[in-house]
Amino acid sequence: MSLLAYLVAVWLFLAGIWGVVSSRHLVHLIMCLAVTQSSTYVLLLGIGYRNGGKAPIFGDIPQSTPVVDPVVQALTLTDVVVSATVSALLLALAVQAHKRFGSVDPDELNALRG
Amino acid sequence: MSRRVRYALALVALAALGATLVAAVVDLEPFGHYPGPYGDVLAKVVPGERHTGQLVAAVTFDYRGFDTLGEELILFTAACGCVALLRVRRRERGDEAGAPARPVPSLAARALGGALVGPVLVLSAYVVIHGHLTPGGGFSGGVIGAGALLLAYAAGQSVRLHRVGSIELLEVTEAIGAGGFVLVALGGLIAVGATLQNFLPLGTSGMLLSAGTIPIGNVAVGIEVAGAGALIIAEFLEQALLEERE
Amino acid sequence: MVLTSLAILVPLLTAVVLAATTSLRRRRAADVVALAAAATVVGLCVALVVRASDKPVVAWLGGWHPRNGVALGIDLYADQLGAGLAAFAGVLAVAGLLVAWHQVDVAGHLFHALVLVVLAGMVGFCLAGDLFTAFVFFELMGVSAYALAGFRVQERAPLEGALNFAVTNSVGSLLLLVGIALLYGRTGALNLAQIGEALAHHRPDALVAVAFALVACGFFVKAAIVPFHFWLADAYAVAPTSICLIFAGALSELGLYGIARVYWTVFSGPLEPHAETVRDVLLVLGLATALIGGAMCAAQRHLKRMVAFATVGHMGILLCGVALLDGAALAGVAVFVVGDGLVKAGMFVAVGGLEHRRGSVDEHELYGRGRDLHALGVLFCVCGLALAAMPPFGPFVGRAMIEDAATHEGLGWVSPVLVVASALIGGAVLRVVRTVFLGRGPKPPRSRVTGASESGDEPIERGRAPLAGVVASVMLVALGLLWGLVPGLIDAVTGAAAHFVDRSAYAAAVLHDTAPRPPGTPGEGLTTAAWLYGAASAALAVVIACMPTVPVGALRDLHSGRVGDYVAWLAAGTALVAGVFALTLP
Amino acid sequence: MSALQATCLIAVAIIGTLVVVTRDPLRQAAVAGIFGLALAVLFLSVQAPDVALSQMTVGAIVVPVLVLLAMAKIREHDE
Repeated sequence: MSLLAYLVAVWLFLAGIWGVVSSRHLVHLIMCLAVTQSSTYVLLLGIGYRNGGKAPIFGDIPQSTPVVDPVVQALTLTDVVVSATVSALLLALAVQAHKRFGSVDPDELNALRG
Repeated sequence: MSRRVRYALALVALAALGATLVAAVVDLEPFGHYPGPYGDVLAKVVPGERHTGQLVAAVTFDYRGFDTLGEELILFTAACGCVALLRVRRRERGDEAGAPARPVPSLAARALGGALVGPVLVLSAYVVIHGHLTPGGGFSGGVIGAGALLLAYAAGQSVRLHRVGSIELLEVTEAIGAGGFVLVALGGLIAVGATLQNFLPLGTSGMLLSAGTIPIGNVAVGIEVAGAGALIIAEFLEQALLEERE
Repeated sequence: MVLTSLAILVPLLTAVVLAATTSLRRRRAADVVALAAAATVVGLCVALVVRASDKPVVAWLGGWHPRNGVALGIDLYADQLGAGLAAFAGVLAVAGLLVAWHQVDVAGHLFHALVLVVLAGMVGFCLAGDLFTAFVFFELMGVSAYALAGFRVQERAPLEGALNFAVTNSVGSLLLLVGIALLYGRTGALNLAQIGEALAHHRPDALVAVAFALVACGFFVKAAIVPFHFWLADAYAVAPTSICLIFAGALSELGLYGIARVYWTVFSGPLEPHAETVRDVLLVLGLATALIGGAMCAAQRHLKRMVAFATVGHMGILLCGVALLDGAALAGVAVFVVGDGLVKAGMFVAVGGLEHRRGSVDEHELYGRGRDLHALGVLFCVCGLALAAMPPFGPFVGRAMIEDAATHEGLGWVSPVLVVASALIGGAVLRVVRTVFLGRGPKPPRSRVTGASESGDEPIERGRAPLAGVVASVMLVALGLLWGLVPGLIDAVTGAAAHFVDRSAYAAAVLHDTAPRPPGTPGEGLTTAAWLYGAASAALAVVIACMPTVPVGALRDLHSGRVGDYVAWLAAGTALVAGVFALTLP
Repeated sequence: MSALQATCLIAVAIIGTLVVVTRDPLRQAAVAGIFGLALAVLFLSVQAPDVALSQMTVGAIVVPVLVLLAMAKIREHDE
């Protein structure tokens, strides 16, 4: 049971990569990449969690309360934003790809061979 | 490589990779037993040193503010990249002024949009400036702000001040946000000799004006996220609209 | 403190200002401002190199000095190799901006802003003393590089190249991030020195082994190591020339810098007893990359793709140098990076010049059409010899230092393989001299080439002689030549590298602010064998140049241009490296 | 680990898989929105309200909206 969080992270990672490999639509591929990225959120927050720990915001709780790790939360915040920006940039490329040569199947995009 | 071969290769690879990853994660401390020390040290020192109980904000904007600086610039760059990639059409058509004239939305739509802008902006500002006290802050507030800017954008599509289109205003907004954070970093260097050092008075914990530069960083990030978010969405909208009219 | 932060903040702030003023459309002003910012970065980084000669410059951002060995904040760490690489990236950015001077239509000032962000990302990555900060800046240079690679979206090839680039490199940085998360879960630290200290005195378990594999594979993607390399030729062959030279000269090299930095600050402690395993794995990957990159380079007729594969081959040679896990070899790597980066940048510019004059980058189409372009022909010839590591060019000195280090470790057989790889690369360029500029000998057989007529560059304003391009190219190649002749180079770089590989000195400098600089280890002069190998590879290159082409068979088909294939290979490579490490290291 | 956390984790794993196997991008955008929400709830359950808010706004709203806009454009072309 104590491994569940990590196993879910590993699973999301593998599933996302599989989606990227097998995708037939660029937009689908980009969302699969986002799933892969979400595995890192689960992994990071899982590592920083502490049983019975409270959210790391001392406002209504006394400072002696055990809290979960704030560092992984800051890292995950960064991670979330990075993931969204990469998705946006890739979507812009996908839109252009479709406009330019009318296809969003990554397998038909093979002008660059050999 | 045929699809079949690719799938076989990927399945074998992912199975092996999965096995090694599982072998690695079983060596982690079990879930719920964060070992420290980084987070624990910070939990001890932050309230006294930074006069805020919002540890995540303190880490994001002060202790590890440099990461946030890089992250802001990633967002800024992605917005620039989207503009550069999506704006080709306009460049191709030699449309110097930027966006083409659009059908004017109905008065009711504009009025509704305009009426909503105010409250949404206030909500966004509230979330942003309380970022060092409560959950939220520059990122969440910024995204809400992006919503407000988009409403204003939709409502004010027919308004055009000289050649400056609304997109250009969004561009400047996001640059101000990103530049603001860089200036906060430089401020520390100039005021106290260490980049990103919190150089403002720390105030009383729990007050709106406390924790030194942390709320300032929050505001800069809020502006940046709002500007960049609205810019990206507006560029995608433009694309959809352009297509519609052809 | 001031120097390190400014080297990152100046280009960032300039980029922001440029982006905010896109609507002003004062092209020359943007050129000048961006150039000034890039030149400032070079100046700051050179100053850092000088300052770091006594002891490394450690700057704690936000003034958060570590307490009892626990880093509260983020540090920027500048030693001579790191700051030197940052300075070199700045030099290439200056060169790139100069080359872009004559290109029309660069979307307002966004092009300049993006170049400066790439530069800031590279400098930040070189100086980062914190694993997550390194990741953030890695991602920063990635995101701006994707946008730049696809800058010419009107054409099919750049768009596809950018997509392949962005998807594969995003997966790569995710590998890196998972590795960082695992390390954080083990040590509760993100500072390189602190993680290294925490891991130093424990036997490595599966977690440490897999974390190392993931971090290394994340960097392999950027460094284009076989089988993580497929995206590189797609992206570099289609980006504008001004961008190519930054990418090929510095961006890929940063991947290897990342591996070297992380190995010697974090993993060299726990993996010390298993150094041979690590060495063997890296060496196999390096040799495979050198040979496959070289063969694919020689098999190309699209000239920019040829130089792109030359980059892959050279990354293999460099990885061999890193793989030896030895200060002397690392010094060779550093020398090679600069010499090779300059020559390759000059080569890209020369290809751009040829395209400008003849409207093509296809060797087959160009057969014999360059007979009257004497200056360019000579330039190509010199580049070819330099890329073949002929003495006494910069690349030769670097490769010779790697070879001597390999022989020193009893791995003398590595040298002939590197000779073959260099010769393939140099031979390909010399073959272009034979076919295009001399119009002699057998025509290269028709090979399936796609996107051959597209190179990603804006049509340069016609009527303007590409003099600036030729001058830039000559300058770059000449610098690459002179680099090998700098007196005292080997001693200086060997001393810097000796410091780079000293984990406990790094930790002491960062965590305890005590850095007794070890007495400078004088480098050893190049052996006779190294000179002979240099001459041999130049001779072999001439032989290869006389052949019609190099058969690569099915290898070419693997470079399918399909991102799904590439990610499948990426997963396979990661599984292999992680599997080997997980089974052998604990 | 509480029952809530375990439930969220399993839900995230299942919905994440659904995102991957939903091949039609429009339907996928909807599933991805739900996935973003599920992640946000998971983050709340592991005491990360800041991340949950960001994830809710970015992952569950902005990214799906971008996908829809991109698809609006791509679909028109096909018709």
